[in-house]
Amino acid sequence: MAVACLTRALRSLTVSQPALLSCQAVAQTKLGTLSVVGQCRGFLTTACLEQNRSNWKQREKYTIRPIGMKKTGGRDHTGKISVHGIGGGHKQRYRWIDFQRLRYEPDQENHPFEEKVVEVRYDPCRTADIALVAGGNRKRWIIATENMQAGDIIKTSGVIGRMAVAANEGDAYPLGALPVGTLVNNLEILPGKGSEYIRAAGTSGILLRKVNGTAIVQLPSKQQVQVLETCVVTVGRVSNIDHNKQIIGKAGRNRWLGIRPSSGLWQRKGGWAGRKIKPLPPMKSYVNLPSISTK
Amino acid sequence: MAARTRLSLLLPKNLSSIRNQRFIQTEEAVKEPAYPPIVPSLTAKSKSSLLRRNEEQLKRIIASPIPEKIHLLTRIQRMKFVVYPQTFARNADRWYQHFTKTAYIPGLPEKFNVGPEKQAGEEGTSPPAAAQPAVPGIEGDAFADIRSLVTRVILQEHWHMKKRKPFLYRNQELVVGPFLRTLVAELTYSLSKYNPLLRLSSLDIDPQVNFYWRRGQRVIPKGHRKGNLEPTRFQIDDKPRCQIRITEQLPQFVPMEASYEADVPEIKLAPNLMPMFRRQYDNNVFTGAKLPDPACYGHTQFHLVPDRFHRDRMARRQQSDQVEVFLRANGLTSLFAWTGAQAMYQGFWAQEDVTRPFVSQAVVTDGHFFSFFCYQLNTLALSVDTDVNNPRKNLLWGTESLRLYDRVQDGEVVGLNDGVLKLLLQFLMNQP
Amino acid sequence: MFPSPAQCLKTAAPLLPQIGFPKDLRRLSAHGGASRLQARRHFGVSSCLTAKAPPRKPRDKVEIPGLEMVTYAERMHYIPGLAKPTFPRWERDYKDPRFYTSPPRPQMALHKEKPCYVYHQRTSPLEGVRQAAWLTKTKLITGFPSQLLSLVEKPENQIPDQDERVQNAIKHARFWDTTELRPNKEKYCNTLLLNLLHLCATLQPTHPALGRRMLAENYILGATWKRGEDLFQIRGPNGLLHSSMDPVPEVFGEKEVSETADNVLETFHPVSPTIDLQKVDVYKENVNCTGFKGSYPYPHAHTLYFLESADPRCNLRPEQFRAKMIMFTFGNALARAHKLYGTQPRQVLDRPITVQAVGTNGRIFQFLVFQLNTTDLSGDDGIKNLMWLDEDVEMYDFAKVRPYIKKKQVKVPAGLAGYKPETFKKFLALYLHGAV
Amino acid sequence: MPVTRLCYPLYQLGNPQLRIFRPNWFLTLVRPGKEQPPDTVQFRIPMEMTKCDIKNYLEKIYNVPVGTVRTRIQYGSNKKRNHLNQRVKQPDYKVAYVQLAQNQTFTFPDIFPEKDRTPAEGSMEEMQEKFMEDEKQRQKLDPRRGGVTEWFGL
Repeated sequence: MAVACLTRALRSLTVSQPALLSCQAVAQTKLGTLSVVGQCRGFLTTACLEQNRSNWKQREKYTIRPIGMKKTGGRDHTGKISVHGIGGGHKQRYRWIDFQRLRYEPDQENHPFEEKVVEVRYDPCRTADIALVAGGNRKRWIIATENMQAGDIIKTSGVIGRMAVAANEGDAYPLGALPVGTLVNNLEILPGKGSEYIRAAGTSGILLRKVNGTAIVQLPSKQQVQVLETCVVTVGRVSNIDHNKQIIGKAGRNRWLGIRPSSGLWQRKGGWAGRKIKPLPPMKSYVNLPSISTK
Repeated sequence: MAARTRLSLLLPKNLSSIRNQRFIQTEEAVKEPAYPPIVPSLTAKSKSSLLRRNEEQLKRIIASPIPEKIHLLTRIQRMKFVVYPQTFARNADRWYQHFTKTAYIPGLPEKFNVGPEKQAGEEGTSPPAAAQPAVPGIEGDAFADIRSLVTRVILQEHWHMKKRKPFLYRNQELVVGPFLRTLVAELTYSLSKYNPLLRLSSLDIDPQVNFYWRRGQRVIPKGHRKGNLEPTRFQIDDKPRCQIRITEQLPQFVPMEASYEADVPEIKLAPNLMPMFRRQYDNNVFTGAKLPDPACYGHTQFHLVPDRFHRDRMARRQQSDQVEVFLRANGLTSLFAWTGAQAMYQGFWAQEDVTRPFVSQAVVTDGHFFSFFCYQLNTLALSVDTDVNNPRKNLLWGTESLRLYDRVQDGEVVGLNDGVLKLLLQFLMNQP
Repeated sequence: MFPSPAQCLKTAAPLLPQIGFPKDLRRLSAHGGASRLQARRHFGVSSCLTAKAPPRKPRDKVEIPGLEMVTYAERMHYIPGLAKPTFPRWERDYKDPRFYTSPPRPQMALHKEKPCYVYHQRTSPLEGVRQAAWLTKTKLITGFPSQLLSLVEKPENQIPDQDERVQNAIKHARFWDTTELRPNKEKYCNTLLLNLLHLCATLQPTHPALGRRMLAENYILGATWKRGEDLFQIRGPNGLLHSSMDPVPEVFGEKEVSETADNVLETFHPVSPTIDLQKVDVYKENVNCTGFKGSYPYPHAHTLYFLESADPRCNLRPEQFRAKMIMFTFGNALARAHKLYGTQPRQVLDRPITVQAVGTNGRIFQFLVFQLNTTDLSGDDGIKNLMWLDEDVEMYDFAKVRPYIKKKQVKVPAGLAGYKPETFKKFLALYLHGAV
Repeated sequence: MPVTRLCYPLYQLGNPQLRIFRPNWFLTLVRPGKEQPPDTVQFRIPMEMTKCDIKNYLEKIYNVPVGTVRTRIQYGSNKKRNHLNQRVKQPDYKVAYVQLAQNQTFTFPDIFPEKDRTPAEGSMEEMQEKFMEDEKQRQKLDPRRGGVTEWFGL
């Protein structure tokens, strides 16, 4: 077989020669069904990378129980490395955060509701702390704000009144209901989609101004975004404000967190290195996009 | 080097004087023996040295206090045969009699003799037997009370209570187990009026009883210890359903000398042909409580026949002849382990044989059928070197299994057998 | 370096069978692109080469109306030329539990529109005792009833050598029960409870009324009630039940019962009282069962004994454990009340039903006396039930096999330390209640 | 049921439905190497046979009451080497210990009993034996020398 493979390989290198047939090809000719794309295998360098990969995150029903995760090692569904420098680390369990603060309980639509904070705790999967809140018949995890404590009552409302509300920290309101200059976090870009911005530890945005049905928020990166005023935000600053003061201390701690060292290949510093002075990017607008109905 | 040569040169001069002195000393020593006797070395690799080490060890064990003694006796782990009281082996009772040097006497001892005599007559005619006062102290109304109590206990577990359907082969454990436990507890409490011993007793639910002993020996066939003699070791790990421990010892059934003529079957074959298997783990001697417990004597054990060895299943597999054998083997080994452990807690072992007999009782049941066993431990000297010229034998009395009641029908217990109940009461009423 | 094609052919020749060789060779060589394509195929590793051949298209069946297909059905084996017979799909006409699939939920026989909230032994309610008190409409009094405690002060109601025997019972459970160094928590918890019960039961010769009791385990309870708009059920196995022939005398008089009407139940606003209860929509209505059928001679539940570590798969925190005790005590009382007075809610029961409960984790005891005054639980006003809860009573401080040494000082000596005799007195008081 | 792969004849329509196949298995009754209890019989059986098979085999074909069956697999030695220094494996086999029910006992028959081996008077064998005995006597050392070798002259 080895000889056959070798001859096949060499033969294909020489262009102007009468083609030769390998064992398989002959077998096919015998059968009389010689297709141009024969089913002979080429040189196989890698094994098939199909893993036992069921999607652990895909669940039908919300649960507050910690979910066991499967490590990806930076590989995507095809098995190729899509993100470098990931692998190893302490075992972590995922706590399903409900990012859509304004999720009404069934058959209690459009009423502002209150929830009680049961527990504030560390979450391995993110930099901010998380809080278990209970209200009505359900419990859920949310991202904790700076001064949130067990026993607090937090309010969630979807109503935009004529007057701006005096919001407490941890409450969630649409942007239109808040006074200008409020520190906000957990910003939605589309109403009802769930918060996507300002979720990291210690961050907060500022509601700059409200313009006919839209609101402009300054993100922690000083970029400004324009979103609909029905987008729900949480008031205050995300918890774990000392996160940026933490000192990793040693290379090993990064490994605990599942971060692998970079390649170590020496590369000449180019344009990417050094300070650049650039103007802020222009304000980004999410207003014209079609909105998903709040559900 | 130089010093040595000088010394050797000097020596001949002084030698005569030294010699003279020594002679004088030895003559004096002969008269008054100041030297210890000549004994074999402790560390040499010889037979006499080995013997001496064994003797020293024996002395050390005898001199040590009881907890230390039990620790020393069970310290060394080797492969040992594990004796299962509830065994699947066929004809296990004869083997177990040999291992424990126990003679089996059918029927119960003189003390309970009222019971078995009635047995014969009672199968057909219960009224005369019921009229007869069987249990001392419990007559008439008191017996009627207890009878109705037993009826209530049976009905509670089998009729009144709503339970989940038990899993396959867990029926005995989940239905009969609680029944037995309730029965024993309630009987103990109601009888404590008549038997003051039970007031100070301790009732264990699902205790653990272990015993470890040596009996027989073999020549090691291969390995680096090939050719050596090795005592055969046995370990019983028993788990009775419940047991009653008391603070005083029960009286002996017969004097020790009565056991000299009893007959114990002798089995020459190796135990692994029974079949039994060898394992190595901690050697334990345990009565259900550790040494400081004041209730250190045994009264009665209650065993449950698991589903695997239930009478109906045995009949399905055409092993009905093994039912009684199984019960006897169970009673024998459990009681031997328990009484042996009690005796060891008092400081007796193979080299220091028991000075008074130890007595315990057991009931083995599958819910309907009850078999009663009494055990008297006369000797613990079972190992090879102590067994020679030891006429004492352990004694086991036992009944065939007797039916307590026929069935439960429409909230009534059909055919409750007074004789069996009285026997059970007699067992619990046993007191010094 | 490369062997000439002829050589190559020669070397390959013995490997190849000769049939039909030259013709196909010619065809291939005439086709110019073939060799290049081959080259790409042999060096490429793309997955399309390794993939399986696509499944063959099923041949579409032509149905001609009025024409019957001749099949080999009656011949019972394949015959070429005849069509393959198609048989109707086989339906299982017997019941096989291995292949049973349940119908969709709305089609089930027991499906109801209105959901029911079920409390069972593994429920861990968020608000604990407060939630249990709301669900059972109960006024909570902390502490131990003093009239019960006075029972045990009398010397005739005490066990001879009480303290020593109780300490022996604790030591047996914590140290002596096993051949190991120390028993595990599940084991000593259970043993301690049984030992204490055995000690109490040895009072039977002096208190003959104790003989009218029975222990029952693993019975299945069921009770249904309405609270507000919602329907609630409590069901399933629970602790060890000590039942009695005689009803337990009530602890509170009628005056105190009528005073409970003024009591306002504690609420916990943002959280609904039904949180963490299992919400089901397939259930039996009017489940009311004390766990025993027929004319059970011991109908009155006297005391329930709960073990904190009875279920290794469900570890309740102390607050939730107390809630479980309250709920199941209430459930037992309610089932009994429904049996006595019917399932229709009554404003005030003629004779309140008292059930007691003891919970333990092997060291800390919880004592509960529950008195069911009313079965009308719908509204928040009116007569309420009463309970007396004594939380976290320690039986002893430490039971250590090895002394606890810190900084070369013995902080806690080995053995039993800090035994508190009052706890056993409370235990005994609950046991003797109704028998003295 | 025998576990061996058999090629049963193809069923044709009209053939009888019920067919009985006898097992193609052989049990070998062997003399126990170590002494066994009197109710235990030892067999060598094919590898595929299970305990239930043995029980059915003995009960249905030979009407032997069987109590319990225990089996083990005896590893055939592979210690021997051939001329190429390769390991040579003896085949494994399964051993069954059958305990009989109903108090039946079995002793392995003595097939080759020890015969009286006194040769006839004046025959060739007798003379040969005598000669051998003499020869042995002569070979023995002098007991008076007390184990001192021959070459050591006194």
